[in-house]
This record gives sequence, C-alpha cells and structure tokens, in this order.
Amino acid sequence: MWSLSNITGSIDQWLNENFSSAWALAIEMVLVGIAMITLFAVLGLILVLMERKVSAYMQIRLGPNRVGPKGMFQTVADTLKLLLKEGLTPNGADKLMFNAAPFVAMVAAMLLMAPIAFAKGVQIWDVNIGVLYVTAISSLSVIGILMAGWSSNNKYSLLGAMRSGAQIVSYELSAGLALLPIVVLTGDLSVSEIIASQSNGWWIFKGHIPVVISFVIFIIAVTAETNRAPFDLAEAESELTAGFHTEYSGMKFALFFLAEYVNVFIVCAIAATLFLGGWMPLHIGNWEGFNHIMDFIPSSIWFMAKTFFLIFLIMWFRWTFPRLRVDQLLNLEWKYLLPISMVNLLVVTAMAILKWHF
Amino acid sequence: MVEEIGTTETGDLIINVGPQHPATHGVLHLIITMNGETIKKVEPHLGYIHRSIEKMCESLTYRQFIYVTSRMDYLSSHINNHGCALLVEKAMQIEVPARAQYIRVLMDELTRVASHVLWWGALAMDVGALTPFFHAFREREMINDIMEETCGARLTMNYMVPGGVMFDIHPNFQQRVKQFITDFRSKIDEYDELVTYNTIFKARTVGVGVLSKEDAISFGCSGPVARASGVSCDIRKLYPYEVYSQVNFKEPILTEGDTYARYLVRMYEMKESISIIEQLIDNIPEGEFQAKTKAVLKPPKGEYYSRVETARGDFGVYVVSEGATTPYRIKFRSPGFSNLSTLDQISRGQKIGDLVAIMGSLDLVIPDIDR
Amino acid sequence: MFLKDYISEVYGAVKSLLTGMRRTGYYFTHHKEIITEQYPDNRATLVLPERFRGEVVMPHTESNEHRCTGCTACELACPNGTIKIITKFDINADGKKKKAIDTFIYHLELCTMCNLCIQACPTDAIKMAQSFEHSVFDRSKLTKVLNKPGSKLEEGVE
Amino acid sequence: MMEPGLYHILFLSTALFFTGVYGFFSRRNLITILMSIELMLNSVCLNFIAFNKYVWPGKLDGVFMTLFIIAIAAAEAALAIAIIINLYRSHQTIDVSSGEEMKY
Amino acid sequence: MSGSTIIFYLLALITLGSAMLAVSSRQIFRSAIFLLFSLIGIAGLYFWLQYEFIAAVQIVVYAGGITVLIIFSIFLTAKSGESLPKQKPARLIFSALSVFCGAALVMLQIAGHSFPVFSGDAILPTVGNIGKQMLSTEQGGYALPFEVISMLLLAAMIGCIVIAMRSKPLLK
Amino acid sequence: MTREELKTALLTKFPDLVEEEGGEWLNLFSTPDSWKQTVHFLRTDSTLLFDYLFCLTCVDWKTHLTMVYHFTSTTFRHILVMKVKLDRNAPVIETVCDIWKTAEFHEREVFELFGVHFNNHPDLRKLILPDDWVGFPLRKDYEDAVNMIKL
Amino acid sequence: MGPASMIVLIIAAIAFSVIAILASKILVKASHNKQKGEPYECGIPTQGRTWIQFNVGYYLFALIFLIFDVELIFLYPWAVSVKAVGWVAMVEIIIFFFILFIGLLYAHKKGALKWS
Amino acid sequence: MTAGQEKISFPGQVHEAPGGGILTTALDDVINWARSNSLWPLVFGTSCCAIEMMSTAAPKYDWSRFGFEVARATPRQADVIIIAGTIVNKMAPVLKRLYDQMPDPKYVVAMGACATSGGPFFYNTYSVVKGADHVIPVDVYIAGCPPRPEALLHALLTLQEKIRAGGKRERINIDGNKF
Ligand code: SF4
Ligand code: SF4
Ligand code: SF4
Repeated sequence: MWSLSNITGSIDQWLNENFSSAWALAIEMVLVGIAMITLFAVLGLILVLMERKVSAYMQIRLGPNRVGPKGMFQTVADTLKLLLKEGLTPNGADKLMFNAAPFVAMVAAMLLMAPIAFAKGVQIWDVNIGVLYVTAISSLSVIGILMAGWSSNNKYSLLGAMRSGAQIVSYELSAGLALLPIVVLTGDLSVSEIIASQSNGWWIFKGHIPVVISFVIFIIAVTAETNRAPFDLAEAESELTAGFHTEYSGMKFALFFLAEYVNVFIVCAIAATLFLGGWMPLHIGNWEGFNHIMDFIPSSIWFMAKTFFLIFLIMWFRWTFPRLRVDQLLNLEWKYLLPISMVNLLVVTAMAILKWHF
Repeated sequence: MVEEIGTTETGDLIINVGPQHPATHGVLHLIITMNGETIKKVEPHLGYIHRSIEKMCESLTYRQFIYVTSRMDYLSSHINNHGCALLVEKAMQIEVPARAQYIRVLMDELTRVASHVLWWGALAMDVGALTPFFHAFREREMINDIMEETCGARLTMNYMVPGGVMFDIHPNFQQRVKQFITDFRSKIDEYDELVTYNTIFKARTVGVGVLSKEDAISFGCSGPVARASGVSCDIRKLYPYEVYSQVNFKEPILTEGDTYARYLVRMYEMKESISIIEQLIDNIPEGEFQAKTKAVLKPPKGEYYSRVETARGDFGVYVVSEGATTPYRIKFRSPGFSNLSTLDQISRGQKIGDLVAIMGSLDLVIPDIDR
Repeated sequence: MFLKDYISEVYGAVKSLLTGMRRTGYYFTHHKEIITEQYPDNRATLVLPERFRGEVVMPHTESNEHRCTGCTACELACPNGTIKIITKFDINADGKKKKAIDTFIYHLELCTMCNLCIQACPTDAIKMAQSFEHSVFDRSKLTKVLNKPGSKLEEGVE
Repeated sequence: MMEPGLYHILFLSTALFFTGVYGFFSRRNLITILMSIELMLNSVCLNFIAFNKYVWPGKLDGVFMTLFIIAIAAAEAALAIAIIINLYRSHQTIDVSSGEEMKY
Repeated sequence: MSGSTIIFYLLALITLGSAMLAVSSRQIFRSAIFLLFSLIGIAGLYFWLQYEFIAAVQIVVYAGGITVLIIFSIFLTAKSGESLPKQKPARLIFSALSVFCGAALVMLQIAGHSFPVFSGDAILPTVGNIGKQMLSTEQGGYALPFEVISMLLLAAMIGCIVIAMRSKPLLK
Repeated sequence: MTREELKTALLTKFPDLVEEEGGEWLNLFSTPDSWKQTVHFLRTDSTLLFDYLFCLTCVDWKTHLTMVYHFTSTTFRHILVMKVKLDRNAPVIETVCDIWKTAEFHEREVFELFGVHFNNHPDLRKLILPDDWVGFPLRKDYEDAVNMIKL
Repeated sequence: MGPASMIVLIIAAIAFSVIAILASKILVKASHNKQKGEPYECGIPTQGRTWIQFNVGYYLFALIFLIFDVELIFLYPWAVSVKAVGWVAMVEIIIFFFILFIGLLYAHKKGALKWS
Repeated sequence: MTAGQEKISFPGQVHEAPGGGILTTALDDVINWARSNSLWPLVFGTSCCAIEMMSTAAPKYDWSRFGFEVARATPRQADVIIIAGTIVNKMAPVLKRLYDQMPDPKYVVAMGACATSGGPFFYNTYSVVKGADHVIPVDVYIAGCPPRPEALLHALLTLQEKIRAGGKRERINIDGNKF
C-alpha cells in the first residue's frame, strides 16, 4: 500500500545503508528543511487559492478561473508578483524591528511544524510534551505581530497590534483548556500517543458531549488565535485599513500572509489530531469490511482530508459572520469560553476516572 | 468608573479616517480623537468631492441641469431627477400625463429598493461580513437590467424630463418587474437569515449610536435616520406628489434610534416599496408619456421649491428664477448633509468599531453631501 | 434564574449563527446559483438593450450620406460642450448657398450619455450606439469626428 | 573546548544574574527594572534545573522549585505592573528618582 | 566538538547577548523585545537540557504572558518612541564595576567548589512524573504547595484588580 | 396654521416683518437686528413650534445678499420662509445653530461659499473648500481664470 | 529526529525568508519620491506622533490572563497523571478551580472583565 | 530601435521589466505574466463610478476571474489605482500622495469621463480637476459616464495587454473581440 510513511522510511533506510549515521542524519536534516520549505510554499499557494475559491462560491461568483487551468496558477502569479514588488520600509519606522518582525512570524509558524504527524510514522519530532509544545510556540506569534505593529510607526498598525495582542493571549487560555480534556483522557501529551489512543475510535466519538463541546471551543479559540474573521480585528479592513501590516509591502507582507495561512493549517492539523484521530482511518465499531476498506486509504490522505475539512470550516466562518467588536471579543472569552471550558474539563475528568468513555 | 481603567491624562490618539478608506463609502474625511479604542470626538471634513454643482447649474438650462443631479445622489438618481423635473413643472405649470406619473413613481421605488439593497450589503461589509455585499448586488443587478432596458443606462439614467419621461417604458418592463418582485420577496428572507437575526450583528448594532428624537429634529434629519428615531418625515406621505396619494403604504417609525433601528427601518421600507410597485405595475394607464412642452423653458420670475423623498430622505430643490433660461440661483437641500452632522454627537463614547457601523447605518453618499 | 438565561443565551446565539452558515453553505453547494457572465468570452453573444447609450454616432448611408444639416441644435442642447460643429457654406445644385457641416467634432471623453442631443436633433442625424469598449492609452484618441470624410447631406433632409 | 556541563551553565547563569543586577542598578525606569528582576529570576531557575540535572537527578525538587519560581514571578510581575501603572496615573512618570519622594 | 556543544554555546550567546542588549538598549520597546529573546534563549537551554516541560512553561509564561504584559505597560506608561534619558556615566561605571566584581567573585567560588557526583537511578523529568509527584499527598509530594499556589494566584489576581481599578489614583 | 393665520400671527407680534408676495409659502423679510428674537419666538411659541429647519441658504442679488431659511413644524406641519437682507460688503447675521443644530453645518457652508459671517457660531471654519481658498465661489461676481472654463 | 529538528526548522524558516526578500531586492527597480516613506494614513499627512504614550484599554485582561496562564501550566502535569492518581487528583483540582473561580467571579463583580 | 525610444513614444507610464534589455527575454515574459495576472486594485472610489466598480467586483461581472478581487485598502500592497470618479482640487494631493506611496511597479486606470477629462464638470466648475492625468500618470482611459462594468473589465484587460507587452508597443494587440 502506498503511503508517505513508506517513502520516508525507505529514504531513511537507504541513507543509513549508504552513509555513516552522522552523514545520514545531516542529509536527513537538509532534506527535512527543504521539504518543510516546499510544504510552506505549497500550503500558502493552495490555501490562498482555496480561500478565494470558497469565498467566490459562497458569494455566487466563479472566482479565479483565468490564470492557468481553472485559475490554478492565480496564486502563483500573485506570489511572483509580490516577489517582484518593491518592499519598502517607512522612514519613520524602527528599521531593525520592522524587518525582523516577518522573520519572527515565520520562525514561529515553522517551529509549529515539528510535532505534527503527517502520516503514520511521519513526524519530524515526536516531542514528549507535544500538545504543550504547540501551545507554547503558538504564543510566540503574538510577538511578531506586536513588533510589526509597533515598529511601523503607523497608528493603524499600532491599534491592530494592540488588539491582536490582547486577543491572542486571551484565547490561548481557552485553547489550552479545550485540549486538556483529551490529555486527561489519554494520559499523555505526546502527539503519537494521543493518536494511538484513538485507534479504536476518534475522541470526538468516544468522548460523548463534553469532548464535542471542547472541540467547538477549541475551533473558536484557534480561529481567534490565528486572527481569522470573525475575530480578525488585527487587520479589520473597514476599521484599521490593514491592521498591523498596513505598512508592509512586497515580500515582507507576503511572509506575514504566508505565516497566517500556515498557522491556520497547523491549528487545524492539531485539532484533527486531537479530536479526529490524526491519520487514523475512520473505524466503525466492528464492521470488519468497512474498516478494511478504510485502511486501504493511505494515512496521509486521511490526515490531509481531516485537516482541510477543518480549514474549510474556518473559512466558512470567515465568509459568513460579521466581525466582533474588540470588547465583545474579550467578553466572549472571559464570560463564556473560559468558564464553560473549565467546567467541561471537570466533567471530562470525572468521566475519565469513572471510565465512562469507551 | 470603568473609564478609569488605563485612562491616563495624555492617552489621546488623533487618527485620520478617509478620504480614502473602505469604511467611508467615498471620500469623507473624519479626524477622530480617540482614547485607546474609545472615541472622544469625530470631526468631519468635507469637500473632497465638492464638484460645485450649484455654480454649474446656474449656467445650464432648465432641461440640462436635471442630468447633473443624478451625479449627486447617484444611488437614487431617478428620484433626484424627479425632484428637479417636478420643480420645472411647478414653475411652468406643466401638467404631467398620468402614464408618466405612474412610470416615474415606479422608477423611484425601484431606485429606492436598489439603493437600500446596496446599503444593506455595504453595512454588512462594514461590520465585517463580506458575503452579503455580493448577494446584495445580485438583486441590484436585476434592477439595473430593468432600468437599462427602459432608460438606457444603469446608474445615471437621465430619464426624467420636464413634462414626463424621456422614453416610454420598454415592452418587457412590466413582466420583468413582476418577475423581480417575486424573486426579491424570497431574497429578503435570506437577508434576514444572513444578517438581521445574526447575534454578532445584533451585538454590533443594538444600542449603538443612539439618536434621540429631539436631536433628530434639531439636526434636521430626514429619511430612515429620522424615522428610526420616531420622527415622521416621509415626504411621500406629508406632501404627496405624483400618484403617491393614491397608493397605500406605511411609513415605518421606530423609536429606539440606534443603529439596529435604522437598519430595520430600511429593511421595512424595501418591503413597502415592493408593495407600492405591486399596486402600480399592473394599472399603468395608457396615454402620453411626455407632455408637450416648449423647446425653451423660461419659468416666470419667482422662487420655487420642490421636495421629494429619496432613499436617504428629504431632497429639496430651491430655485430662484429671473425668468431666464437658466436658474439664477439653485440650491440642493441634500438629506445626507444634515444626517452627517449628527455623526459627532452619536458616536462619542463609542468604540472605533462602532463608528464604522454607525456610518454605515447613516447611509451617506458623499457627492450628495458635498455637491 | 441566572444559569438558565446563560444557557438559553448561548443556545440562541449558536442557533442564529448556524442559520447563517446554512445559507452560505447552500450557495457553496449549489453552483447553479452562480450568475456570473464571463465577459470577454461572451462578447460574441453579449446583447445590450437597444436603448443602451454607449456613444453618439452619426449613421451614414452606403452612399456616404448623413442627415445632419448643421443646425447646431445638439451643440446647444449638450450640457457640457461635448459637441463642436464647424459649419461651412456649400453651393448646392441650384446655386443657392446652403449651410452644411464641415466637421462634427465629438469629445467622447466628455460625453455623459445623457441623450439630450439625440432628443434635440430635428433630423435624427445622430443616434446612440451600443459600443462601450472605449479603453485607450491616449485620451486624445477619444476625440472623434463623426461625419465621414467626403460625406454629404442626404437628399430631402431639411 | 570541553563538553558543556554543570560548570558552564553555572557560569552562564551567573553572568545572566549579574547582567540583571547591572540593569537593576543602571536603570531608573521602573519597567526596565522589572525586566532586570525577571532576568535574575531566570538565572536562578536555570541554576535549579542545572543542579537538578547534574547533581540530584534522583529527585524532581529542582523542577518544582523552578515551576513555583516561575509562578511567583508571574504573579509578582502582574502585581508590579499594576502598581507601576497606578503610579504612572498618579505621578505621570515612572522614574524611580522622581518616585522616591512618594512614601507609602 | 559535537553538535550539541555548538548548540549550547549558540544558545548561551543568544541568551547573554540579548540580555545585555536588553539592559543597555535605550529604546524601551527594543529592550523588552531583547529580554524576550533572552528568555527564549533560556527556554532553548532547557530544551537542550531535555527539560522540555520546563522549557515550554518558560515560553508560555514569559514569552506569552509577561512580555506581552510588559509591552502593554510600556505603551501605557512611556512614550515608546523616544529613548530613555541617558544615565550619568558615573553611575554606569559604578554599577558596571560592582557587577563585574560580584560576577568574578561568584564565578571563582563556583570554579573552586566541586559538586558531589550523583550515583543512583535518575527520574526522568517527564510530565507524567512531575504530575504524579505534584499530586501525591504523601511524603515528598507537592500537593500542598500546588494548592497554595492557587491561593497565591487568587491573591495576586485580587491584588491586581484592586490596585488597577482603584478609581482615583493613590496619593494625589 | 394656514398661510393667512401665520401671517397675522407673526405680523402682529413683529410689526417690522415685511411680507413678500408670491411664492409657495409665506415669505417674510426680517432684519438682522430683530432676527434673533424673531427666530427664537418661532421656535418656542406654542402655536408655531417651528422646530425643523429644512433649508438654509443664501442668494446673491448683486446689490445685496439674502439669507433664506425654510422652517417647518413637526407638530403643525406649517411651513414658513424667513429672509434677511444683508449688506453685501459686510454680511453679518446672528447664528441660529443654538436653536437648530443642523444650522451649524449649513452656516459653515454659507460662510465659505458666500462669505456671510455668523456671530456666535461655535466654530466658523471652512467646511468644504480647501483651507487656503480665497473668494466666495457662489457669489455672482466670482471669477476663477484658472479652474473655470466658461462654455 | 530529536530536538535538533528545531534548529533545522529555524534555519529553514530564516533561509526561506532571506532568500525571498533578497530575490525581490535584486529583481525590483524602485522609484523614489519623498512622500513614499511617510506613514500611510488614508492619504492625509498624519497628525501628531504615533509613538505617543498610548492607552491600552484592555491591559487589565492581560493581567488576569497572566494569572490564568500560570494556572494552565499547572494543569498540564495534573491532566497527564490524573487518570493514574484518581480521585485525589479530582479533589485537588476541584479545590484549585474553586479558588480560581472565586477570583474570576470577583473580577467579574468588580467589572474588570467588561468595558463601559 | 531601442526600448528607450519606444518608451518615449509610448503613452502613459510602463515599468520596464527588470533586466529587460532591448530584447524581451523569457524572464521578462514570466515577470510580465505574473504582474499582469495579479493586479491588486487600491480601494479608491470617489463617486458614481465607484458604484460601477463595485458592480464589476460583484457576482455578475466577477473580476475575481482575473484575480483582480484582492482589493487592498492600503497602497503599500496595491498595484493599480482605479480612479473611479471625479477628482476635485482638494482631492488631488491625496491622490498624488497615495500614488507616491505605492511601491513599484504601479499602474493607473482612469475610469469614466470625470477621471478622463472632468466629464460633466468640465465647464463652469471651479473645483474639478480636468482629467486625473494632470495629477498622476494614467495608463488606461475609459470613456463613459459611468462606463458599464464590461467596459471596466475591458480596460483592465487592456492594461494587462500593456503590461505583457512590457512597454513594447509593437507587441500590443488589442481589439474588443479578441482575448
Ligand atoms: S449625450 Fe449628452 S453629453 Fe453626450 S453629446 Fe449628447 S448631449 Fe452631450
Ligand atoms: S446632428 Fe442634428 S441637431 Fe446636431 S447639427 Fe446635425 S442636424 Fe442639427
Ligand atoms: S464619469 Fe460620470 S459616473 Fe463617473 S464619476 Fe464622473 S459623473 Fe459620475
């Protein structure tokens, strides 16, 4: 059966046969680096195109369909264009910070790639604190935004940065609290363990209502954490013309854009891993035949399918809802999400101790 | 006391919004003094689209100046033209044929619906929902097509002429309008699903930018803005022109005076306009569509004033005639101008996000304000 | 009771949001609702209403005759001086001097398609065309001379 | 250069600590002083972890110490900033030299 | 010298360097950012020591929380644009000297002191172990401190609110 | 009130008002001096209650300027047109924006387009024209060789 | 592959960005004019300075957030071992939450969690 | 003939493709392809024409088919200004400033009679700029008041042609029916 894991495995094997282990490791690192960069670029292209197509269909339009077959290359053209666009730095800006900010955003986004299991056994680093790791690193992205907003020396940027600062830190809480139930149920933080624990059924099915609630809360929280509508106050078009990246142009802007979309991908991947069983195929009770068919679909496909479904969900939000006001945003977090998820956590704990989940 | 949180003596930020800004629907320029996110003062600066139309009209004949007015409030261009045509007719004592009157009113109401539909989309976009904007244009395009078929232009159709309308209606007109009505009825419910009942939208609009009845009167507000504050000011009811006295329609009056009330009033007006159209579309009388008029119009010396109800409110044309072929002095009383002047009052103490919603609900058309 | 309100509030909110999502989801799945007309491709089939006002033209018969007598009524009617008519006197058959147009200058970049000139013209010499693709790199290209070179006044038009 | 071990880390943390001290002395702005304090706390945490790893891997006390230090540091930072802002509101400045005359 | 050595020195460099920048930069916003980098460097060291949990905690609390808070308070209390006033060189030199002496002293101490070498089986600082010990109520367990911490946090929160929301500023 | 009643009511109260014949509604000329208490009476008197100022403008008769105010009442729905003749060289009149808030913007507009000066106006600045603008464009004798292309 | 991967990823990210930005620097010929560098504010010259002392209405949220953040980090080890430890852990966490909940309610009562 | 001469004889302003020598290389073609296919307009509508611009963005004439829909509110990220509406003397400096603040390459489309020549407000007005090209260099003009959405699309396609041509007039090939 074709699968991503086999490929990587064979590469690893081949390397270890033909080179000394150190060299093999080095080459692997290089390969991983290149792979990640390509993944970044490709993800950026695909997600932006997807976003534009989805929005178009929801708005009874056609969306890009001229550049390349069915408009496939629209985003390619855009990326090239941005590459060919002058990236200017405002005079008043704090040059160092202004230019460093996109890097911070990128690095944060890239580091989040480490613990994600793209397929059976395809994982860069199965860090033993997997979930916590993600929470930690994703809290770094706010720094990039704050740097950008402050250093642009532009009032819109400053306001946008302030807003997203408060927003991201607030929603970290409920994001963290919402994934704790899974940790409680699994008794382990590492991604591989969590996936393994779902071999006989995804948590969202096994965990009854409480897990569903925490799933919803998690989705809401990550939508806010990635500054997506309806929580896109950081770049609220109609209020602060473009928010914290008002002054960014050309490639630097593109990097922010890319980081944003990759973040979306990652949080969706995490959600898929925690609640939808990562690359685990869908198994239903004891329909042997059905489960076998499911097993034939490569695990990477499963993972991608789940992730992209969640991404689509988030896009769906964006193209349906109005934007919240900044104080309402914080109220939502502190009055609703946080208490609910706390109570929810207790319920799940009781459930876990009583072994009520199957 | 919550105001004290983080309030410092010098925490004010002065920020320009507009002239080029997605929220200002054109080229309004607001200088906003903010404390954190809270607005302390809004100072409108106009004139970025001041096209000196009043001066220009002093050198245009009574036939010519009508077309310029469709560039003022371009969203209700028909109604503007209508007002001017009414004025010329009043001055020249021209009797407008019944058919022309029916056609005019139909066109007015279609324009009103088109304008409100666009406003609906724009408001939704201001509060951050992008899809309704595009859905709104679907209906607007239907109306545009009807207009284009009859008037020959999509936006600035110079259709009203002194003494009637420029052409007779297109043969398909009635049938297409009926088609449109049936479609639109179903679409309005979608609007409600998408925006009206949406909690986020309600949270953004209810209780935001409250305009008291006294202020509404004192600020000379008109149209939906005044009606949302409980002022009855529909020219079509108070001083009926053309056939408005014969159709029956309600004037929606709410008393909350907040953004959501303004929203509801307009939604209601759309339904009313549709019913007006329904009442008229089937019994357009036969006959002339244009009264016989002299080639050169010379209204007798005197002053004339005509008012019509545009999509934004009370649009008045004040003309001083010296008996020449061109007006001696012409003044357009534009509803937006008065409605805008309330902005500072009603947006103090709100968040900057609210300002956007408030401006959207005032439904400003800047060229109409600057003239 | 507090908790009850709290829950019902949350419930109502979620419900209203779901209604909205159902609507957009409907459009996402029903592509037949899409109303886009693909302009450059449908150029061949694109029919504009015959009343659409794209630009002012002066129809000429195949024998290169137009109906414009040079009465300048349109020039007077035009609110913004779009039309400039240069008249000349030519000798017609029975030796009488007669006013006729020399050049009929039409500034497309100024024209506002208000149709007043058409209405004013006593002889229907000019009419509105449906063409709308007037994009140029050089705005001087938009100033046109409507009467074809060497064209004459049609017989029997006064 | 030998394999880094306990001593390296201790040296590093010492350096860090005294960098903090330097900031503490040389700065007059309350916020920067707060930052210096954070630096010192961190160096201490680093020490705890180092000892725990190299000297007493049999226990986790170092880890817990660090955890609690971090927790207390956070609480302390929050309170400090609340106070700083309040000071600013009353005095329009957060400069220590000018803040000296205020007696609590 | 192996990769891990390089990484260690790299991290040490980042940590110390940005720490020094943080205490010396006169752009207060910049020094906040540098502080952040130095904290992240320390987190990196924890990773290097394979105390991942502590590292993550470090990032969450410091990078995610304290730095953001500090930046907010900078916006609230300082004209973040202009740089801080220059200090008297005398004070700088004095503090530099004292710091140098202190550092030298301590380092000598450390260099001189020899630490006992541990013998026996190590407990891995995995989250599981930490958790177990944290929750265990018997000897050596940290259940009580764990609860005490929550009290501390409560106190801190109430304190914050009381101070920050005091409607009229203290001593006017 | 009908036009006649209005006329009698006002002329008895303010004898110095002069009626102008013709026009759709009652036209009354006032004088800059008695202007303020006249309008105050219009707004406050319980039988008039002209609380809605729906048009405020100015006309330049080459000899003098005339301010034109259109009042109506949201309770009685009667309409009144007040006019004030102003000296063209030094046009000055009391502001009414303390009575009708809408007047604030309208008066600013008239101020910059006609050069009428309104006493006690909160901030009488240019509203529409650029701040460095000279001249009063809507006056009849306004000439602008640069921008205005006469047809 | 272990922690080294973090280094790899960081390097990858930075390399990616640097390459992209350098490429655009090389490829683009930029024009210059004196308004270009000024801050954008809807096409109007900006008034007053941006880096003024600026009041963040919601810093109080950040304060409270910090407290809860700390609480969160203590929850992780708890969550991992709660199943193993059992009811004791349950009890402890209930106390823990209870105390924090008091804080949250207090904040709510004092109006720290709402604006105007 | 050299590119220089060509540019002089070429109306409006076209950004020479970087490295573009006398001959247009394959690289230039790629560059121009990218640039012409991702024109992000600046949100800039002053009056009536803006409504028609919105209609062009709207479902019926959906300009996102060509990738124009990414309308940016800040000039830093925009490629083309569509001057939709009248430019008055007070607005002119703003327009200039916005144009100046756009990073290169940047293009301008003058939409409608007003932006092209002052249109209805050419005579007897004291405050209207008689054509936006008095303020900033314009690449493509559209007549009409307002131009219908197809006309705007046509203008944008014309602009694309122009960019693809990379400033080489003889490579431009525009007629309404061929695309
Ligand atoms: S259509 Fe109107 S503007 Fe155009 S030429 Fe005729 S009269 Fe003049
Ligand atoms: S076109 Fe008609 S109106 Fe104009 S000059 Fe010719 S004949 Fe006269
Ligand atoms: S060209 Fe016509 S439609 Fe366009 S802005 Fe000018 S007047 Fe309005």
